[in-house]
Amino acid sequence: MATQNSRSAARFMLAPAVVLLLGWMLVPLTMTLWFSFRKYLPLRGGDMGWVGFDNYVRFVSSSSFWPSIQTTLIIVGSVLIITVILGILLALLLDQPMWGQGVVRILVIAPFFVMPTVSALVWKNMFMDPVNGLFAHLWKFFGLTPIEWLSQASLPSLVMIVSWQWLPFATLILLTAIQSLNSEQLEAAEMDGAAVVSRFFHIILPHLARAITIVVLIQTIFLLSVFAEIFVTTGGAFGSKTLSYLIFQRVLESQNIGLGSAGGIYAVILANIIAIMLMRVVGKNLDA
Amino acid sequence: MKNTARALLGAVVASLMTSTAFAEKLTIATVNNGDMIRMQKYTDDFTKKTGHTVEWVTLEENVLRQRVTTDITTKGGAFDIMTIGMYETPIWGKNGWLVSMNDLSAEYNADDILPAMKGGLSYDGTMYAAPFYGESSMIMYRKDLMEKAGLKMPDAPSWSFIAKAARAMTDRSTETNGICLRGKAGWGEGGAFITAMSNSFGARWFDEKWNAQFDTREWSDTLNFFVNMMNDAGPPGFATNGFNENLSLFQQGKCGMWIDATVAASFVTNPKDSTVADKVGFALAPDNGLGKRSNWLWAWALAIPAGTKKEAAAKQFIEWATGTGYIELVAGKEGWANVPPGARTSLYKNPNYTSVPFAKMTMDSILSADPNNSTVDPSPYVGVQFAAIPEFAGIATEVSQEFSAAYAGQQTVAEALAKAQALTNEAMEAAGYR
Amino acid sequence: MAREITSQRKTINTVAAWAIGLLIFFPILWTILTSFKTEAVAIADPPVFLFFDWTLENYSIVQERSNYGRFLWNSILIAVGSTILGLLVAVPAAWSMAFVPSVRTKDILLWMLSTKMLPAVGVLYPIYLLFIQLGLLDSVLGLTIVLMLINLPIIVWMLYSYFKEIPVDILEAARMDGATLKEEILYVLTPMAIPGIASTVLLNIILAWNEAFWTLNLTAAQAAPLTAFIASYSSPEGLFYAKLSAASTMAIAPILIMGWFSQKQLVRGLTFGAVK
Amino acid sequence: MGSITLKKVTKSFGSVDVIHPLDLTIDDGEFVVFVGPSGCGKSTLLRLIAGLEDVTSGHIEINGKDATDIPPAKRGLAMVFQSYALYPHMTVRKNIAFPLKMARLPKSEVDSKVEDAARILNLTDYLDRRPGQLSGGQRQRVAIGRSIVREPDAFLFDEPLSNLDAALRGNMRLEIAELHQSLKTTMIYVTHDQVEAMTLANKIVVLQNGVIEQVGSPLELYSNPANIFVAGFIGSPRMNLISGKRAHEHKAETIGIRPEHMSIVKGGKASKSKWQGTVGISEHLGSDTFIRVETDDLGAIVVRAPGDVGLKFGDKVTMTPDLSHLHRFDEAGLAIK
Repeated sequence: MATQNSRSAARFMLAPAVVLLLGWMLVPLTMTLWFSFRKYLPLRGGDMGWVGFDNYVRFVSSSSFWPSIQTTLIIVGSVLIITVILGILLALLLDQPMWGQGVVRILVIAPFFVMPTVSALVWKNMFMDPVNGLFAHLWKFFGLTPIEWLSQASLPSLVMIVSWQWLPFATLILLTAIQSLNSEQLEAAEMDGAAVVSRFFHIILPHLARAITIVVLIQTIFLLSVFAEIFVTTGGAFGSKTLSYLIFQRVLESQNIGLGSAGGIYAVILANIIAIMLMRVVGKNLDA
Repeated sequence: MKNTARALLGAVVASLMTSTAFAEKLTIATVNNGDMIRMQKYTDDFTKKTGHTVEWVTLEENVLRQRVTTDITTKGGAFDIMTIGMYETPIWGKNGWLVSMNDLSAEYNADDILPAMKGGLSYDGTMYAAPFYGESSMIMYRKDLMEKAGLKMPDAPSWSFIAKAARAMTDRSTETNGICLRGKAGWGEGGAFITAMSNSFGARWFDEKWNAQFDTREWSDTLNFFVNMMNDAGPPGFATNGFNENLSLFQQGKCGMWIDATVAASFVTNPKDSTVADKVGFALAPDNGLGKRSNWLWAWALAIPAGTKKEAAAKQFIEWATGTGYIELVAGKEGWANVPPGARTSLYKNPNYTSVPFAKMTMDSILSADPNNSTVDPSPYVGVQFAAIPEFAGIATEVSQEFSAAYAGQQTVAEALAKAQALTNEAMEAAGYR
Repeated sequence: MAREITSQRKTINTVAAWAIGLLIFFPILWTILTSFKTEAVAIADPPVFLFFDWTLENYSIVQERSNYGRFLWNSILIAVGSTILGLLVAVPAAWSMAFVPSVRTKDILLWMLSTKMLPAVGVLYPIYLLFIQLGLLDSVLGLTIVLMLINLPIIVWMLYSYFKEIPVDILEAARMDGATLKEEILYVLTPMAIPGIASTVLLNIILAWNEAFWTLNLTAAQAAPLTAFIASYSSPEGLFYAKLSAASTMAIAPILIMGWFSQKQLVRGLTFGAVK
Repeated sequence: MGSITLKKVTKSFGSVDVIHPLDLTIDDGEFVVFVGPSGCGKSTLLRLIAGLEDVTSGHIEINGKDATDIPPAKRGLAMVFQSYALYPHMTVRKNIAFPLKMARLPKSEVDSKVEDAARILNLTDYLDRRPGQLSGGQRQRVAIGRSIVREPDAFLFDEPLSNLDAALRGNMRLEIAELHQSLKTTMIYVTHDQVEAMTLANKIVVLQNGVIEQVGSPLELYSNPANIFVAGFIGSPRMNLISGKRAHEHKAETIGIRPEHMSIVKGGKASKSKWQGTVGISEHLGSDTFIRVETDDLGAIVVRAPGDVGLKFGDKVTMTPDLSHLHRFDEAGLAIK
């Protein structure tokens, strides 16, 4: 609903963003695509010619490939589940009347401000260290053998660190959504005799659908590229190698640009599959 | 006449060159270890002497390696001087990416550099990086705990003695671990240790035809010995311990023995940071009677990327930082125990230094490591705790990750070795060696 | 009677919320506390909470080792710069999508978001090579541009969802009143979207501040921000918890303080159109 | 200054035709009301005139000049929106001054014009408040003020009173009428409420499904509706429309008679000109009573009777239509003259 004039203005004003992002996506992507078909070993003389799909075959047939996909999905999936469930519970709690609500909210959102590198360092050294970490002290206090978090439970540890970072985000969005819920609706349900639990499942949860969608979408985008947390804590050992970490190893540690680029293309494909799935599943919620 | 004119012209050109070389700003990428950070404190001395200023980019080892490798392979030119090690130098030198260090000034006295260091930092007879400090590895042990256990550390112990002593010194009730060793994944961390250790067990990475050797008896002996000893006498979580973690444990008095870099000696004997400073003894890294000890050889060295416009100034810096003057500067301000070790022969002839408790053992360790002949059976590669081929870092990191998973009990030693064998051969095929 | 029940419930709520809040905040609190301890106290067993001799020694050591001010300044420049640049591009784009939607608007929006899913490490080499060509390596400008591009999809989306809440009538009124497109956006739309823009700005600053891959890999000395600062402490000689904590506190304090002061704006606007 | 002419104007959104080819002339100083049920295209027509939408084909002339491709701001028109569309972040003063500021008038001139407008609209005391602090009627006045200061060639009103309560709506209707009296500027007013249309307009344009059904003065439309639609739409309560045998008696497909054009008595006999039925629900308005009479052959008929008519629910009654006010329509629904 607009005039030709404003439509062309709109196209003109959308153009910078689209062109910039297109460039940001296409230029490196084209170069990555090019590299992925070449034997490109910078340390042994650079570009050593066309190799067809060799890099692609080699990347997938590597024993690390499927485990890395699995690890990626486990980390993304678990963090999503944890942050959404805890986020809803926390949002419900914070929505209740209490003293010092503002301060509590500050405490809860604080982890979101912390650099991933810093939070990984702090968790790894000061909490999860099996000798000097706080958890070790706590375990010993109860007479238990301290857990060697990052080696014996590397994935749960990573999930814990990443969930800690993203819980505030989920909580905030869900809290805003809960606060927007019409209280008359809840009162009507109460009059209709709905108990607390059924009020939650029949009224609050459907109302939160859209907010949950957004949380899932945005977090997935960021979680797929989780890197610093792994780099700092386990360095990819103990089964904590995600796809992006595997690419990092191929490109930077092995200095095999061709192989790594092929991995990059796989990652793009994976990201798009997940994106399309997300759009299918949750896209409807975004219509408005 | 003609000659004087030419000489005059030459002088003018020379003075022009020195004046353009004057007051450069050098960007130096360096690792965040104690010696390098100490050097940053004394940068003013360099600026005072030459007029050049210095910008430091201090990064953790893994980040640094990643950062400088990206820059050198793309010829990015972000750094005028890079801190690199014995692994990178010959590979990069071979590719012509580094400026030769053969033409340093006479007063710098390049011949004073320890031959082992110079050898490791050269390719085809040309030195491509000047060692800031050099190191080998050795045993650091607690004399008091050793005595309590009723044992006496020989100067050159065997692995069986170490294992016996480690178990004897372990007291879980006081959180005293008999031995602390690196188990952390990463080729420069646990990978370096286990490779050096495997040398003394007669193992090697590759045979002469670049076939991986993890399916051999020697490797399985190495790993089983390590895992058994560490389970009995190592600290909890040793599979994630690297140099820093072990240093910290040792300084807190939680380790009976620690086999690691010789530079650590000055940290564990420094009463400011260490609770056990006056109780530390030193010995050569252990052997297994096969003629090879399990100590490595490493140097952090300064190199100049080819194509830099500030070569002259960069060389001035390298001469300042790796010359004898700097050693004296640090000795004067912070004492001889804190000077960068392992780079110069003259240091080990200096009576001031030889009185430092770990000086002799450091020197002996460095001299006992031979990068060109590190394994019992012949091998096609150069390097003690690494193989100086470009693919090694990537492969060894993944191999060490498999090992660390075995240390953590997530898989058996046999499984780890089988995976290591497969992935090494895979990568060597990809790189075209086999 | 009813009042009593409420106040009792309120007490329970308060206790529960504070307990959980403190639990979530604890790692940060612990880091800040540890930064004021000596190394020996930092690793003491059992841990010491409040009753120790507070010291600023760690901060002075960290400052002596690296010029904190410069890293901080670069972080501020990059975070603020990329946000301003992002707004300049995103406000017109979001205006178009919100007020002159076409059948492709939603696809464009989702496509923009999908560019964020590209693995950064996969394109490091191409970008590095480009930066060398363009002379942008180790420059604040280069990083500002990269971070702007990385966060642009998020900015566009956030602004789009706020703009959609604004009645078109008002913009049309402005148009009738003789405002040009620029004036319409500048004098009418932007002021009305202030809460949304404020929270977009805040979120973007946080994201840019904490971005650790590009900021580390595309800088050397000149443009290095606090992520590079912390990278030189990420594994120093030995595990010096107190110094590590001091460096960590210095790296996160500015953004934490900013976040706390502006949390109302941030919270008010952080909906991504989730509330409908 | 303020004549507007539409020539063969059409508007389609995609495949949906919202406005069919349409011609209309609005003279300077007229108060024209577009009226019709929701979805008839009246608001779209207004937006086409405003320039907020493009015409699909045809031309719009303002003051004799082709304005089809001129952007809204340059057409010399002012618009008052249904939602008032006040700028919430500006004070009343700034809201009213905004168009002048956009026209880059000197500040002194802006100030005096704003003061004048505020005085006319009784807004002087509220100049420094924000729209959020005003009542509905005050907001409406601000919206009008904002359009007055521009001294436009014509005002466009898009259902401006529909967000107000009934009492206020009456007042504002008067104010708008007075405004037109004093300014004598062309006004185009869109509403779905035929009462507003009747009370305000010089000229009413009745629209249905994008087609003009009839144009004329209120009384013209009331007394001579051109077709069944206009007949049914204008007037309250609605005209009684009767088809079938009773209509054929008057040589028409459909006949129509307004409630006030019938007399009603208790009892009586049926004949060709007298209709019989039973009293159903009555609406007592005081002055008048509207009686709904259920008949066997005509359906329900509404009759206007005096307020004190003594009829009760269930009474048998006889109605006599005033045949001089009988409207006759043919098969196409057009009035038979």
